[in-house]
Amino acid sequence: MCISLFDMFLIFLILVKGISVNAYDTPNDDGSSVTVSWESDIPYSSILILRSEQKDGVFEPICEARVGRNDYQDTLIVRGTFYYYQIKAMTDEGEIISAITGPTVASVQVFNTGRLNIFVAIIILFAAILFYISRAKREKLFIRKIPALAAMDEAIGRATEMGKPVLYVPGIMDIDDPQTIASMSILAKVAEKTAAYGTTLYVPTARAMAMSMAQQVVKEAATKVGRPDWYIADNIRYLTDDQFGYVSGVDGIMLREKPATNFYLGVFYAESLILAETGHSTGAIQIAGTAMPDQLPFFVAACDYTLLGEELYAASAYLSQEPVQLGSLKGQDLGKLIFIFVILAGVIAGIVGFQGFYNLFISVH
Amino acid sequence: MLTTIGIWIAAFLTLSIYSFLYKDNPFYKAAEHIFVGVSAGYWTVYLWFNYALPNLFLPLFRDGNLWYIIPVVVGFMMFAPLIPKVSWLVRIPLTFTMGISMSLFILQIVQGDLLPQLQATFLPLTGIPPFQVFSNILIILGVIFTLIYFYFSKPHKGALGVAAKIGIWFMMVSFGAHFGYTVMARISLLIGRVFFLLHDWLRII
Amino acid sequence: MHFFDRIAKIDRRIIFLLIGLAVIIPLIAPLGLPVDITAPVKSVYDRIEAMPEGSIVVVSIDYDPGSEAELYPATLAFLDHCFRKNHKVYMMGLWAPGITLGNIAFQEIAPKYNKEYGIDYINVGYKPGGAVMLLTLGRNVADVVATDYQGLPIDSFPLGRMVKNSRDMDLVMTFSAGDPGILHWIIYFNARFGTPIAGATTAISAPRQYPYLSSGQLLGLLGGLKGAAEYETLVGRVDRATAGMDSQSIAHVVIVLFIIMGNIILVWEHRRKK
Amino acid sequence: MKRTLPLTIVLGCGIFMLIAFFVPVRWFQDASQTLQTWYLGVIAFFVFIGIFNLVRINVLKIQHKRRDWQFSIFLLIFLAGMLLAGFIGGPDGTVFLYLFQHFQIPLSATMFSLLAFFVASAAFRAFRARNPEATLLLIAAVLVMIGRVPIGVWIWKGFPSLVEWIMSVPNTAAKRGIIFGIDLGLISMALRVILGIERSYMGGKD
Repeated sequence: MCISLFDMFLIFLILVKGISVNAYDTPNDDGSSVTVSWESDIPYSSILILRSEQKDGVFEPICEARVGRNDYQDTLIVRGTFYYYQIKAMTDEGEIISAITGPTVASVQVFNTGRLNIFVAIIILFAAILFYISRAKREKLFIRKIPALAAMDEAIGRATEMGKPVLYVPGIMDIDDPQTIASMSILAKVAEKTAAYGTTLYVPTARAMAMSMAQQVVKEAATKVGRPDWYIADNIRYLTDDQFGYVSGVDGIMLREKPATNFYLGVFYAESLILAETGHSTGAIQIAGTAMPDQLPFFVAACDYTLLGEELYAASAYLSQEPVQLGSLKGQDLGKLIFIFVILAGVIAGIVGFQGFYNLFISVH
Repeated sequence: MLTTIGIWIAAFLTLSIYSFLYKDNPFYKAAEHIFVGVSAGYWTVYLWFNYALPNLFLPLFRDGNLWYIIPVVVGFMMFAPLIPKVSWLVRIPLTFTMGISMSLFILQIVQGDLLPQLQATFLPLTGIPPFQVFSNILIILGVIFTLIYFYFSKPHKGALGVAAKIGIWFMMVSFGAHFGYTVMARISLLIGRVFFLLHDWLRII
Repeated sequence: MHFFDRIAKIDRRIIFLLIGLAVIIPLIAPLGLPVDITAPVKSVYDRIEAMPEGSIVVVSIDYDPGSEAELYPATLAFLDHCFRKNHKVYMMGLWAPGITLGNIAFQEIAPKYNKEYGIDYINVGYKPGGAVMLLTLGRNVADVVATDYQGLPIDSFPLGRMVKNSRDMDLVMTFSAGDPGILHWIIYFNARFGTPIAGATTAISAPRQYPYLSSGQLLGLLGGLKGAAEYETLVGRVDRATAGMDSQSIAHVVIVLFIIMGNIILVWEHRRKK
Repeated sequence: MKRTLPLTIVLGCGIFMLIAFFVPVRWFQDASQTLQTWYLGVIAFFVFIGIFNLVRINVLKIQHKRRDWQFSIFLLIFLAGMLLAGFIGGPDGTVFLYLFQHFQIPLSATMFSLLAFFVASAAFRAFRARNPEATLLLIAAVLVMIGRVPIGVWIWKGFPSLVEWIMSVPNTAAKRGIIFGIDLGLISMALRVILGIERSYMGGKD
């Protein structure tokens, strides 16, 4: 075989500046691709990826990669076939061809090892929650007092004394939202109290399904305290799905009926401010709660008591005293302890220069 | 011509809504109802063309993929509550969507929120300027104290009580900052409308 | 009645009127206060500057007319910058109304730089489905994007053919007013595929993004109209965000004065009770 | 049947999606993809039912001549107009876009901008330093309000960096703590829903 001067020049270029290629089975996939990656010291204007099934066979171009990229996933392969790769770079100094790499074969992975840390984290959290749920069924777990809840009785009492109604707004999302679910179990307690005192309770909803659920909840509560006659279905009304339509409807109730106590518990968006401001202007005692971090500031500023974030869930557990809810709350607490421990460990690992701990938490590959 | 009429309509509607600030009145009510009607219509059209058609009806009727009968039927079960006898069927679409969304929730919260956010709290305390060390310590403690505030199974007394109290302070600063940003956002929206009235409609700026 | 009593019971329409004036007057008679640049905005700008020509920027219009006032000026300034640097813009939207707003923005900016639809920029339309859609998009664009917004086959456009999966996207810029939006891009798209995400959000959701800025999950952030004004300043394009900043300043001052007044009344009421 | 079938569905879908995340085998991936497509189609119906309810309630209002029933006519006319424009001309049709641009945009932008006035009045009436917590909130709010706009720089050069520090240190810390708490709450709720421990969202006793 005769080597021309030009070829020698090319080989020289490869040796001196060089472009190296590497091909490997794409990790954590179903064996449908091979990843080809390359490094080059020479600036190039384009990269052509070549492939062959034999080392000394004909290499055919399969793709032209964009500048700035240094890898390519070859998905046009047959699983189990061995492939050889080579790349050709166009540079200012002409074309350079890399050495041949291979053979590489794609295979199926059954478990995505790149997601092992996610798997472990989920298992730990699940275990903590389920463990305490099962324990709560056997023994009573302690939940601390939540200030906003202590105020609830007082607020309902005040409405009774003044002979004015109570307004309960369960948020603007449907019953498949966790916050609405939590709100409904708080509503049950509010309904029990108002029914026992014989105070009128208005529950306007923004979803039809939320309305039927609220009606059920309130009806049951009334029966439970022996006041089924107190329940009026028409006080629990679906207004409209539309955000602003709903708010002006609720505002209308506030201005007309002048409730002495307003509850806003559930999911809220921009309407939180309008509700809290209008309620404040009618002089009502306001108790709010939401796990929407963006809306908490208005409630904190304009309401008398606010359940902050997770407190909304805690409140529903506290009031219902159901083992399942209390247990999962306790499980969440264990999760928080683990987080605190992990944060401290991570900080200490940083101080002693142990990078490995940090890497355990990389969730993107 | 049409655009000019459009701008006049838009200006009229804008002013009708602002008239509410003086007091509730028929102009506001009309504008509000128009708004609800227009946006409901808008969403129906868009959901039809972008959700229901490409994901259900095109695969079923155009491509003849009979498997898609399942989700179409499940979707229509949303209307089951209208017929009291079979109203329980509404639980099927509800549980189907919840099964999918809840599991995705769990996975993505762990992958996208918990792990990276924990990692981001492993802040360096050595080899950086003193003020940076102070800020980093503040972040680490702030996260821990806020978490302690949300610790429900122990009474907030003694050291725990102090920690929870500091946690509240952190949250209050954060809420205050957030309130400031909200004021900013709302004022910006007003600026946008005033700009429209002065620039596009009256053309005085 | 004491002066403070009267102030305390002030008709709220007077407050409304003062706010209205605080916005209108500076628009008519500008003060020209200079706009300062914050770090999160600068890092978006720097990234666009640093990317090689022809990079693909995914622009996701995740807002509706309700937030147009805050996010549209930012959209204009950002597109202007992309086109000036000869990047390719691949537009989509997680909010249906965003597509129309995005097209209006294209019409305003593209002719200025002689950019051609389908080659330099494209709009693939509204992509519903939030999280689920984003996960599919990153894996295989074709599963989600079959046509552009007009229903023309995506493969008939050179730019459409270039973007096959998340690895072809050099940067995602989301203009986000809520849900689904920037949070989805961060915790689903960035977490799963590692594509850098930058964003412009309404001022309301800006504070929530800071934990992600500090963790590096979010590259940079334009918060509200102020963020847009900063970007306008950086790209040297004085437009409506910058024009609005005087009104913004004055209105804030008026509100702060209200707060101070409210607290003076609080102290006064307190003393009187004693 | 009325309870077991739904519970089986939520358990099956939930567990399958969880497993499929960790198993890259093609069959799992394809099946999870199909389920996700179906999901996208089905959730559209949630909104359709909302719009259906909207129409129903307004028709009832007109029939019974309830308070402000006249305005419901406006609502239905514009709803019908939008639907006709959209379904005849398509979502990119001229009429549809015209209605969008000259009705939807100004109305929705103005509705949200009303909040500027409410926020001012809330700031005056509700924003008071009643206790140490409220005082902290108030100070942070005032600093951000002044420090984030150009006039802040004019007053004091250091304002922007002070505000940036508040945002990236105490604000980040508290937000992160709150997010951790909410995330834990969500995970535990999601787990309970998948396992059928939490079933109150199904309503009813049967």
